Amino acid sequence: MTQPILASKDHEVAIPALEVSGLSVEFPSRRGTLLAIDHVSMRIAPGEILGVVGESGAGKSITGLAVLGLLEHPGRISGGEIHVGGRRVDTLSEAELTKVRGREMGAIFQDPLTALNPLFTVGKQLVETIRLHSDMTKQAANARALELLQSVGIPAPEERLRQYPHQFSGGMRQRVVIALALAAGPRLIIADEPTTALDVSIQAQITALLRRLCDETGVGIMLVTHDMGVIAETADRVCVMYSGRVVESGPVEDVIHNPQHPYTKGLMAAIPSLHDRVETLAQIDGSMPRLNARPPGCAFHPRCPHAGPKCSAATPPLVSVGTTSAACWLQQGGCQ
Amino acid sequence: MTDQSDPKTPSRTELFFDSDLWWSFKSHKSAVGAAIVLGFVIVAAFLAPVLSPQDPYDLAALELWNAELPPIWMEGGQMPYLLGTDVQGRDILSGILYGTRISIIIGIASVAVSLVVGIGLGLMAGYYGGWIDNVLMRIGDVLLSIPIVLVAILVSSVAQQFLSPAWREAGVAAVLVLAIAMYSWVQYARVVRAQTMVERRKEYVQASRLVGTPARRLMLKHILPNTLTPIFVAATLNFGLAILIEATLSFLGVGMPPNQPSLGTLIRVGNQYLFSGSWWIVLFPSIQLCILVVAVNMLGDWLRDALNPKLR
Amino acid sequence: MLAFIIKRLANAVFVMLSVTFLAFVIFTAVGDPVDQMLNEQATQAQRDDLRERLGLDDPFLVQYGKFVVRAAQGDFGISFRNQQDVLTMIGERFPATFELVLVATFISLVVGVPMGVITAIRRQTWYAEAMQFISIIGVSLPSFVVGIGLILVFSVWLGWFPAFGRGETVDLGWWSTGLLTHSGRMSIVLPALSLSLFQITLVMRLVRAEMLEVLRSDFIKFARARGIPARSIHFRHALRNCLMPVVTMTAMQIGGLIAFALVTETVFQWPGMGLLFIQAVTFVDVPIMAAYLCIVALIFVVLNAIVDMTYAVIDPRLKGADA
Amino acid sequence: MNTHTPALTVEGVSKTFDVSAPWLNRVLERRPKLFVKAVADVSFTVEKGTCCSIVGESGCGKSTVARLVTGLYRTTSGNISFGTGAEGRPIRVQMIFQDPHSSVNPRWRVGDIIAEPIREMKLRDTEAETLARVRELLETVGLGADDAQKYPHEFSGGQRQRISIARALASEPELLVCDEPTSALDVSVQAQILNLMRRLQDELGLTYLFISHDLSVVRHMSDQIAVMYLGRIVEQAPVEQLFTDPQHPYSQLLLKTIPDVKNPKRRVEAQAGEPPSPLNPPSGCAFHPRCPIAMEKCKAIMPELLQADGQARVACHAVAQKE
Amino acid sequence: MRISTKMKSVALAGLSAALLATTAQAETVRWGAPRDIVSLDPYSYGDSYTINFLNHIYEGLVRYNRDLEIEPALATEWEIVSPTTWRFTLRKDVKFHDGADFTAEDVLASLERVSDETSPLKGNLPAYKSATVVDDYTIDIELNGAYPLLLNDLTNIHIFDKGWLVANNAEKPTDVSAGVEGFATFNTNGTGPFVLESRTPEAQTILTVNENWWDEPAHNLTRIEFQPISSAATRVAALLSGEVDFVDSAPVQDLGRLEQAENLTLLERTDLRTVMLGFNRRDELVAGGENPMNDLRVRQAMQMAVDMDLIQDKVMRGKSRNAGTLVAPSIPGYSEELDTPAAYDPEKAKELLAEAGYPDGFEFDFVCTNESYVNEEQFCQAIASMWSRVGLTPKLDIGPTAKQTPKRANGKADVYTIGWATLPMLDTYSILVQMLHSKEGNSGVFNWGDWSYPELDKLTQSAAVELDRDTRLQMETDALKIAKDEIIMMPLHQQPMAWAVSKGFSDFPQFPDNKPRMWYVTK
Repeated sequence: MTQPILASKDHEVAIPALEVSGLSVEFPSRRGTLLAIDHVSMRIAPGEILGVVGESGAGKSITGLAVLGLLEHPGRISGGEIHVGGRRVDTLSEAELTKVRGREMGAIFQDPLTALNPLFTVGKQLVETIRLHSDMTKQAANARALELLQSVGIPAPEERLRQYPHQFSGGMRQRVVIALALAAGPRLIIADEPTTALDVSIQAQITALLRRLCDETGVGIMLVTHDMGVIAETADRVCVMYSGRVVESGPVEDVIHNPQHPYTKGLMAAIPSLHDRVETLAQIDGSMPRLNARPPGCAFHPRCPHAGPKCSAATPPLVSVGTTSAACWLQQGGCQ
Repeated sequence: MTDQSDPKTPSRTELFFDSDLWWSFKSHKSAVGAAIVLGFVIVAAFLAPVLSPQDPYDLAALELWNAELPPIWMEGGQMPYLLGTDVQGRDILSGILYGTRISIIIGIASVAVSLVVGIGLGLMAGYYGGWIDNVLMRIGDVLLSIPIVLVAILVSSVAQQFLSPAWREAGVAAVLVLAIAMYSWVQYARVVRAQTMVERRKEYVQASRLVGTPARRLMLKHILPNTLTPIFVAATLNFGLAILIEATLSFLGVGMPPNQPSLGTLIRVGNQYLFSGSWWIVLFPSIQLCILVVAVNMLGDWLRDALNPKLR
Repeated sequence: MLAFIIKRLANAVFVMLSVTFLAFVIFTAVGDPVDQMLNEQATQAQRDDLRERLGLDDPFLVQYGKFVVRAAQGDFGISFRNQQDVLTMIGERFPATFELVLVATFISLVVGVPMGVITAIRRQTWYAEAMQFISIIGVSLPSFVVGIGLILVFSVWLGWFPAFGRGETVDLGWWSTGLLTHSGRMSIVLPALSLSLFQITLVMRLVRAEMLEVLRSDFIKFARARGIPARSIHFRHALRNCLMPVVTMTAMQIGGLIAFALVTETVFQWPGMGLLFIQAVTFVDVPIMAAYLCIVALIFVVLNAIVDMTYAVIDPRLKGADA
Repeated sequence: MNTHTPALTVEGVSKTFDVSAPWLNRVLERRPKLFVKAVADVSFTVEKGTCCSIVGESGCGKSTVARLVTGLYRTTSGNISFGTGAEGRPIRVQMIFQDPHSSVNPRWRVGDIIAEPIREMKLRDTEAETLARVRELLETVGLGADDAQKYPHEFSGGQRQRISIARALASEPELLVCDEPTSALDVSVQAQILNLMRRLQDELGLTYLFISHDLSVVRHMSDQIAVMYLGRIVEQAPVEQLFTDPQHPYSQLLLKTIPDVKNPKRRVEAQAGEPPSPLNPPSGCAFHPRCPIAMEKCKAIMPELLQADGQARVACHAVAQKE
Repeated sequence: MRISTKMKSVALAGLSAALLATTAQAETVRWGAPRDIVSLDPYSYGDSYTINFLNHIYEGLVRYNRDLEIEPALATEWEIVSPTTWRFTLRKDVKFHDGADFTAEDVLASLERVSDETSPLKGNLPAYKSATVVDDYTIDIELNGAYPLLLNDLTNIHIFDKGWLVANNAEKPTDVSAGVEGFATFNTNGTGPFVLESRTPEAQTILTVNENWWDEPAHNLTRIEFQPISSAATRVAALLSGEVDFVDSAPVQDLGRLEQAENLTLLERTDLRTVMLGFNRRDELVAGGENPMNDLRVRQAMQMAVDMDLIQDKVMRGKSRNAGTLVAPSIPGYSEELDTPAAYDPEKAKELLAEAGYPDGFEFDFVCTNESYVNEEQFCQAIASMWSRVGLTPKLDIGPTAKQTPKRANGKADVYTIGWATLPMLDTYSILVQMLHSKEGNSGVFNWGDWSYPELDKLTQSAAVELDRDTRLQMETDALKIAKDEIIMMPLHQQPMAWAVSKGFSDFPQFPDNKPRMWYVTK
């Protein structure tokens, strides 16, 4: 457990693990092209956990998939740039992307039950991945697989290597998935709702593991989740998404304690507190618009208590407000 | 909460023309083509008495001296026999139209019979489980372990034995329908059963149970409509299969009799003239059969993909 | 495992009993063999006598009981028409049908699986669409039309392949094979092709559907995210996961193919069981019909059981489930 | 809240599911029948107009309790009784389900979904009255009267949950069993639904049995809380007491590990171990393998639910010793 | 797994057609047959196709020559000792295929075997009572009564070797009901011109020449490869592609095509078989109601309504011979005088129907089989169509023989097809006693319509015992006249038979009984 996971990788502090700028993703459909992601920018430093939070349909998972180059047909990147470890990846061909995936960036998905091939042993899947990205011998790869399992906290790893995924419990399976994502020592991990399918007590184990791995190996993690609590617990910085756009981003403490955007504010207030009890929760009326019915201007304005004419006329840019950035006219000269 | 809700409620037809299904259909060239061809074939078949120059079932209308006339564009071809005549002097075009009608009727009827039986039994098996399920599924096993061609050969040859002459003409078709249905209901029953077992556990069914909805209504009004999508696809594809089976049986000589020819019978009879130069007797019914089944299968195929939630 | 086997056996016995009963009910109703067995000059007394000796005057259940007891011992009696032991007759023809079905299955897998994979992973290309279209035609063409067409083109016009029969055969013990001689191999081409056409499209469609399903699954997405190359994803991860249903269907279909072969055998005069059956139907040779039906059902039941057991052995999820 | 008349009394209720292998396997492999005690000896009371919550991780039996109370499952032993409601008849129970996608029939119009209980239970005499009632209910839950004509797929998850609530209210229940009613919803929508439920409770004097795994939601909604672990209630207390002074080590674990939004980057010390399988529960106290303060006694003897500090009842040897 | 060296040859189908022509031995005939023989035991099954094929292996005491006249075979001469006793002198120096000598004991064993209680062929030798061996080469056959047609019957009674029968426990015919296979079903030991080499049922049966045959071979064949191809289209395809060089039942509609084929010769003539229609003569029709067909005028009308010339032209392609009487010209008892086909006169037919009280016709069941006679399905439909035109309503019921025969035999058919060739007897007496005679005792087995004409019965019974050939034939002719006048049966035609032979044969005689006899074939 004390060994570092990465053999030795000089991660230049200057080069971010991930840099996304102006990313747009569109889905052509019969009723016109849907803009699922609209000019999203974000940046993850090595060893940093960026929480990407938002309600369902906010486009947070699509952002993750776009970075991985795994958008499902007919989705496509229509603008912006993605750099992983300083290398631009959005323009790569599928063959080149294949070489980057796994080696430069790994992924963790929501449901550990379905993320593993049921017909291969865990060891086989690990060795396959390890050998794919290095020229290790079979024995060396095996040793490395063992080491990986150990490092993600799986007891009796020798035995576990020979077992099939269905023989693992949910939490253990998610650990295997994490080990697989780390197999080639990537700079970046996209973790898409890694704890949603798990029980509360297991969830804490997994987030702690992610935090530790991040600290130990210097990997940058993009933690995509709908659960503000997980973000608060785990992430360094947070990016709040609404209807395909980033509405607010900043250090996690600042965003939580001092949200700037009305949506973030509403969201924070809507979460029932563990510490005290109110008669009615603050609520944001309505629901997130569907992609085909996104209102003009600020997508949040129909639900916003402060909305003014400007809000429906133009989309506010993301600008710095103190330690955080927010995309709201309120901070940029008012809504009128 | 009623944000962006349209005060006007669209009617069912509007809903249909606005639906993804319709949209997917319109954008699917082969599906549209198949539907047009199929529509044309079906309309022509059912207008057979109006369209065809001759009633091929009316023995008195057959003129033996017009036997084996070639199609109209060949030397010796005669009006009104556009596609020529067979050895009885039967107009091939009329034979095809009437034959298609028989094939389609048998196809539809056998699908309908097997649907009713299959859905009914599948619902019961899936909903009640236990011994009812066991018995029904074992019966299905038995039927499925005798291949369909055999089932049909056996049923139709036995039944024809017992049919009194008065009933024979309608009876042969009915027997074919039963023979085909006897096999294919199992398939529907299995699908419905599996789907019922899933739906039965769903929360909307439990909610309905909580207000005391009786089992029969639960099955028919809640569960059944939600099992119909896969059934619908299977039924379309089985319709094509039923036509093929009927043709195969008729080809083997245990299907429709030669004086009431279906497409298969026409092909069987025509096959005897393959080398004699009268190729049109076998060729045109074969083409019609293929067109019909290809069109049905193309529609079914498109439907399967269009209704598959996983493929979108 | 033992319980599993016993259950399968019990099920098989039930199916077989039902099939024999069905066979018997049907066959006793099909027609009177006596008229076929005697010639024009036989007298009425001779006819009655033969009927009595054949036991055709016994009550129905007595006839059925006798039949089941003997069938259980592998004795289906001797053919009314050929006066040979029915099981021997079917045994002699079994290799022909089996080889035909085997070759047809082989063709359908060799052609169908790659076509299914291609149409699944290259969904939008013109050749995938073309294959889809061909496959629809494949399931739509009646096999008798295909057979007649193949004979016309390849035997009569081109003269490449024989129009009928099995060619020279070689005896390997009781099994006679046509696959070891040139003429045997030439002879099997057309019938196997005509029999496999439907099967090819079935396999192709199944592989395509399963591939599409598997390719959408999380573990494929995850495998791609791990940087596994497309080839390995398609053929190592995805294909392997959809082979099980393919194998199952192929095995199940063998029963159906054996029965369906009777159309092909009729067209190509292939000396298999189906031809025997069709001729038996014409001549109301009840023992042969009954035996054929039972044997086809038996093959089906056995294949079913083998598939189930293979499942339990292959799939790690099921292997562990029983423990 | 102060009336102290029970709306629901659950006494020593157990529910066992038979998950035995089939008969033949058991006989051959000499395995005993296998039962899962999904709910074991659970007792609690819900007073009229209050909200009682059951929390626990997946598989702890909380949903089973909900279904036992509504009558969807039959109890294996124990007794469930209801107080008297309006007009002296027993209290009516209705249920709200977790998944807004599967809890309404996608092929029915919203109006028909909501009218179903009215029609089935003949609560209104004429169709016009029924429709009027449906409109009223739609407005009660914050939807438009026009929405009756629409189909469920036209609504978002939160709106569907409103439909589900309207349907539950249609049968004029006094007790609503809510099985994770918001866990499939987004936070902002969850707040809407929770507020609606609170409002309805006040307006209609409803009693809630609230099932959830989310402690913050539970804290917001409940008066009383029961914590379940592996089919048993391990601690039962008024909400304030439980959150300020949890007694049972499991309650403590839950409260410690739940992410706290108001307290970011709190580095939680993750506790190892996972909930055991209900098929194979640990001996004695089911929590002992994960319990930091487990004693020898815990492995052998199942602790009883005893009165502890304040109004809490706790099933723990350590707590009992402390008393 | 050792590969047995024995090669079972089926068709030489594997080689391409071109290759075949050069590699096939000149002395081989590859015979594409419409159906397989049922057994290698001639006494197993009343099937004349099988019996004829086995005639290549087994022989009778007498045989038909090229002109279908009876000539000595295993018997060299015979005399009628008394009306019920015939004495046969047997040929010496005849050997069975296994080398055993042929003697009178063999004849006795064979006669006993074919006349056994359980023998399906008992009916082929109806007059046989017993036989006595006089010496090794003389045998007396005792009959039940005077019987002029014994020699005709004996042409088809094949002679087995007694020693071989005894050694293989096959003295009795195979009894199907006993459930035991007979040795003779799979093995042969005859005296005939060909020896069995191998047989795979439904695939091929191979015969090779018998080098030790007692007779001077008129053929030069060394090998017969007999291959059943039941599908007519496939059979023609095989012929056209050169995979077989003889087909004994070429479909009439394909004759035009076959004629054009350069490598083929067509042999055509009409069969001995006369195809005819029978009428239900019971009081009621099958569907119920009074039976109009008991009225002669109705039967006349039905005959007049059918245009046999048109059928001959279109359905039979001009290859059939329309019949006016119930037997073919070469059958003893035939009279040219009677052989005048009825004239086609639909108007008269309508009048007759009206006269009989059926101006609007009536509905009746018309039962046909689909494979018994040449183009039966087609001519039945044509006849039904013609009847419809005079106002009748025939309900056509076409099906396989196995299904139709019970209907016909049990009076469940109002009108039915039947063909009669008087085989193997080749005498009018056959049809008189089997079909036209009233149903009583052993007579009238095929009197499916259940009619009775006492005068005809009397003539038949007298002919049975009349030893003077001319008197007997006159009696038979008289009986046929009654049948014609009363339209007991309605004769249609003698059906065509067509053989297609590849050009390689220099002599390939065709026989009116449609039986290929390869021992007359030279290549």
